[in-house]
Amino acid sequence: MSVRDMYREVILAHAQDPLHSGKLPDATDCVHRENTSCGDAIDLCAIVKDGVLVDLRYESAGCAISTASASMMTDALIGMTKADAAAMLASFRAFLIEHSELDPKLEELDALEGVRQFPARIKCALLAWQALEEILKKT
Amino acid sequence: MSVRDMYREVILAHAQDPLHSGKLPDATDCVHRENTSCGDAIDLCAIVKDGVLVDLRYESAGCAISTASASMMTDALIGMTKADAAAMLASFRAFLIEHSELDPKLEELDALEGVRQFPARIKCALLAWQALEEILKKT
Amino acid sequence: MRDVRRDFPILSRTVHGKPLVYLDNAATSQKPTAVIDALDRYYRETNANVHRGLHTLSEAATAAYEDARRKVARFVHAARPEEIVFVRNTTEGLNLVAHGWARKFLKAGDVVLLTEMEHHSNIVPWHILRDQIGITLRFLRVNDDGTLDLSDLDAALEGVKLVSFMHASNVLGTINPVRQIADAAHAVGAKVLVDGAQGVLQMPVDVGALGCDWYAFSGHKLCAPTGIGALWGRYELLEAMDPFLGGGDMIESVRLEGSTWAEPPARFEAGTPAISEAIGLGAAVDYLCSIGMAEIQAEDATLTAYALEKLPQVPGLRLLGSAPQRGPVFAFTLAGIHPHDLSALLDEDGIAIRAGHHCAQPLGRRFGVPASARASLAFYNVPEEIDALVTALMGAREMFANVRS
Amino acid sequence: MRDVRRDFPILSRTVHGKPLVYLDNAATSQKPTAVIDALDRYYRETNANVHRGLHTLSEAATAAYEDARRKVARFVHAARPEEIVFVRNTTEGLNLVAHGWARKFLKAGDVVLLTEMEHHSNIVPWHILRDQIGITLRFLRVNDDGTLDLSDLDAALEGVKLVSFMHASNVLGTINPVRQIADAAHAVGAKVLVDGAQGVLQMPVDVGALGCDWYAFSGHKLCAPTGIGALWGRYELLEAMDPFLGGGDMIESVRLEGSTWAEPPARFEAGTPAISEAIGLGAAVDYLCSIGMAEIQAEDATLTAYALEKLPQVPGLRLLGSAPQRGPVFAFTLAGIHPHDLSALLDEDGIAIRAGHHCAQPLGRRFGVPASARASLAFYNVPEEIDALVTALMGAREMFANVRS
Ligand SMILES: Cc1ncc(COP(=O)(O)O)c(C=O)c1O
Ligand SMILES: Cc1ncc(COP(=O)(O)O)c(C=O)c1O
Repeated sequence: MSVRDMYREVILAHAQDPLHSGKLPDATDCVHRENTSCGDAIDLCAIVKDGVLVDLRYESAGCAISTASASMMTDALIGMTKADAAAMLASFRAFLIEHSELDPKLEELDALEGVRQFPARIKCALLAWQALEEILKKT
Repeated sequence: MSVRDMYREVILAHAQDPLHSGKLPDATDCVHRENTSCGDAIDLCAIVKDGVLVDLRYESAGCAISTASASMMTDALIGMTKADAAAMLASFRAFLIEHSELDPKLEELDALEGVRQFPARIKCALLAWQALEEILKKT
Repeated sequence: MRDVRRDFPILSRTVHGKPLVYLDNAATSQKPTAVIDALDRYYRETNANVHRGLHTLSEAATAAYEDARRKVARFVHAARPEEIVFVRNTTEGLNLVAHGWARKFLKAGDVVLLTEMEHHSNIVPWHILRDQIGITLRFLRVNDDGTLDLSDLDAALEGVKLVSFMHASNVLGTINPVRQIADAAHAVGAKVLVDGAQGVLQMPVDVGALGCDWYAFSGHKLCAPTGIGALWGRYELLEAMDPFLGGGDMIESVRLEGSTWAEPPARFEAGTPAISEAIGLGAAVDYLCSIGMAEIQAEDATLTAYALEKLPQVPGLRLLGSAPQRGPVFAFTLAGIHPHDLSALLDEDGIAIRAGHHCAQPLGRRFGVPASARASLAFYNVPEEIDALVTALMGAREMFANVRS
Repeated sequence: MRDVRRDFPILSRTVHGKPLVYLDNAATSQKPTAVIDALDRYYRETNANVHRGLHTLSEAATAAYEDARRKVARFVHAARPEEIVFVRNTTEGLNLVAHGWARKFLKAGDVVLLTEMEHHSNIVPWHILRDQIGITLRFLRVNDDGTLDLSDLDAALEGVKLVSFMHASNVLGTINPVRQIADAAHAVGAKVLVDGAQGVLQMPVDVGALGCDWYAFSGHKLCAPTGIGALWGRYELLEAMDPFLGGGDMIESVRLEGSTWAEPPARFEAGTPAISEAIGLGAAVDYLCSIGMAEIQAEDATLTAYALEKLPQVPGLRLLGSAPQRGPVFAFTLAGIHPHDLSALLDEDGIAIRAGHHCAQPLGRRFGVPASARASLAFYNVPEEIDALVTALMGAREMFANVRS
């Protein structure tokens, strides 16, 4: 598999027009996460109410993989309970690292399958999710 | 030339029974000198009167080359003026490093000629002389 | 210049079936056969510990190690071999001055002047020292063209005890006017430390003519092995410095009660040194001298001119830095494609470039680009490789553009 | 054990027309073809800078570098690869603990317990730290047989915050009871740093079973290249430590105003690391594992027993140290011949031994021998080489005796 195949159309599309990006003025939680090795960074903010991720937004600087992952992640998780989001996180991690099946609710993220062949890029795909993990730990 | 040839009989003899070794209770000057790389050390003491090296003695811990050099050096220099001793130092250095002729007054030290083939040992032959140099600088 | 490419075995390899186009020389240089063989020979024939042995191997290893020091000294025109301290890399060289000199001679409130274009290795040691002893850090600004803003150098130098800055930028390509800054610094009694990591392969270096007090560089960026570098320092300054690491070889004598230090450079080389690496560095400077640093500089100029002609032809490409005095280092952004993606895509074509902050985050902030792509050339690159880069950039652009809207 | 001599190219060379008898292994070990070839291959095929590249070479170099870390971690039975910090040598490893941990956590009056048998590299860093922050140093005495005097260990441990001592002596051969000392130290809340320079090639090392907190060693004494070593540390301790050198790769982020640190081990690996050397160290531990450290230990025991039988047969020979637990390291004096002369004479016979203070001046003073000769063996030595040594010692004796009176 070539690097070119990693960049599926849907990834490039998300990367160029990321969903749910921007500031979240009423955020209850915000975290900053960086990949020290490449400098990719994300500020992920959430409005959490009664254990539900009512809204998620982020500002990020990163490659197509990390931006697309953030875009698809927020799109899939907004409205979920924290518990469900935690399950999604576990599913996505296992998908990338152990090559297991992705939870159907994360359907679109299947486009990141190609990333698994490029160990250096797995951390790009995970960046937004690591930020999410910290949000989930809070409160 | 082999290392064995460096160890002329006269050197071994001086090394085993060094002349003028021991303490010098009435010393006017004493200096300590060490070869950090090998740990050879000498304490050289002198009685200097009216610019003359009335007596020289040393306590040393070192190899045959450094001990023989100290023995022959003191034997040759006791009684000389500081100025003459400085000339001898220059002559001995040039002998070892530039392979020039040794001053006839240092005759016996000619036995150290073989040391010139072994750069690592030149500093052994010079140790006592470096101590002398410091004595000459003093007062 | 004679054909040097065949001196570098790696240059004939392929990547993804394409000939390797290695444009990541600012990160590390490739190694000529002469250097690789020097290592091989050392381990097959003379490997031994140095300085403390009276047997043939140890004497041979010591002679080769000290001979390498002489070669490096000549290479940068040091006054004497004892002015060369072997270190692991530029980073260690800079830290050594921070620990051995600045920690000893600077006090709270003393100003260290750096620049906004510095590599992290010339910023972080000063942050650490500041947090420990309270020095003040000041930074020379960078102009839009990537040159240093020296318009008010005198004001910037007020109260300054040390100026530390790079010879050549690993991002902008800028070659800084070392002599001018050094003279101004010395006029106010400040010392001058130069980060030569990028300078040393780009031009003949004469530390005396540069007028600095210390000059640090890495072997791995100079066709030499990893794990070795050198700090040149004026001998009187090295003599005044405290040791950094304690251990064997840097002492004069050790008692349970205390130790006394050896003279420089031994004082700063604690423990078994990187022997084969120093010998490899000696072989590298021999190799470079056999070509001629002036020839290398001329070759760099040719490549630089060609790249500056070709790269701007790529639509959406923005070069960082346009200093008139510059080396063959080109950082850029390409509209719509993140540098990491670009680097990954170019790799498919066998082209190695770097992407990221290039260990110069403050500079990236100055230009509003947290990450950029960087193509950096060395004298063994050829214009056809710049063509290949341009073609690949066009291809990447097309691929990403196809999705757009 | 299978015939390993042909794995080491240098062992087939001659010195002064005689086959090389290399008995200076405690100074540095020789390198097997597997290690030499690993360096060669690295420079011919994958050389690139690590961690920051997204191109094939850089990814391959990074993978190989991190793979070496995993191999070294397994070799000493670390809990995880991140517990291995690559350093230049044992000396840097010990200094790293002094700088990164002791400077941060110790204060004036806190006691660091060392021993009288330590190598300078485990004395001088503590002298330096004492002179800077006022810690107190205390030394465990050495018995006449070369073992540590542990008769009053509890008293010695009073007020102690850190115990730092060698696994195996580079002079006496003594193997110290690490576990016993570590347990006693931990009982009073002290941390335990072990200088593993000599231990690591002599026996299987399991840092968990040893019960220490840090373990430092040099690659060059472990059949690996110069310029590389490792400090193992319990991860929580590494995490608590301050960085040592500042620069690239050890940071999380850098602003002009300040920097934040990366997690260990990156935090302690500033700048471009000794990449090929780490890979060479990985190849060395692979090689050693292919033989088996238990087999190596058994071979050492055989050689040791043989040497202990033969050496005392030389009239006038005085062995330093007769500990029951010992490695194949034999320091001795020969009546009437200074060790330097002995070493120079033996070299004529192709025999490489070391002479001097072996970077352990306080120990030399303890035994009243400012200099001694030292023959140190490794698993690739053979009994015939001990015979050659004995014959040569006899010859030297005769030569010097002929002059006497
Ligand atoms: C016991 C011991 N500790 C420390 C060292 C220092 O090792 P290095 O010089 O590789 O730092 C040595 C070897 O010289 C040694 O034998
Ligand atoms: C300008 C500059 N300074 C310092 C360094 C640090 O060099 P090293 O990583 O070899 O210590 C580099 C290279 O990374 C550099 O380009």
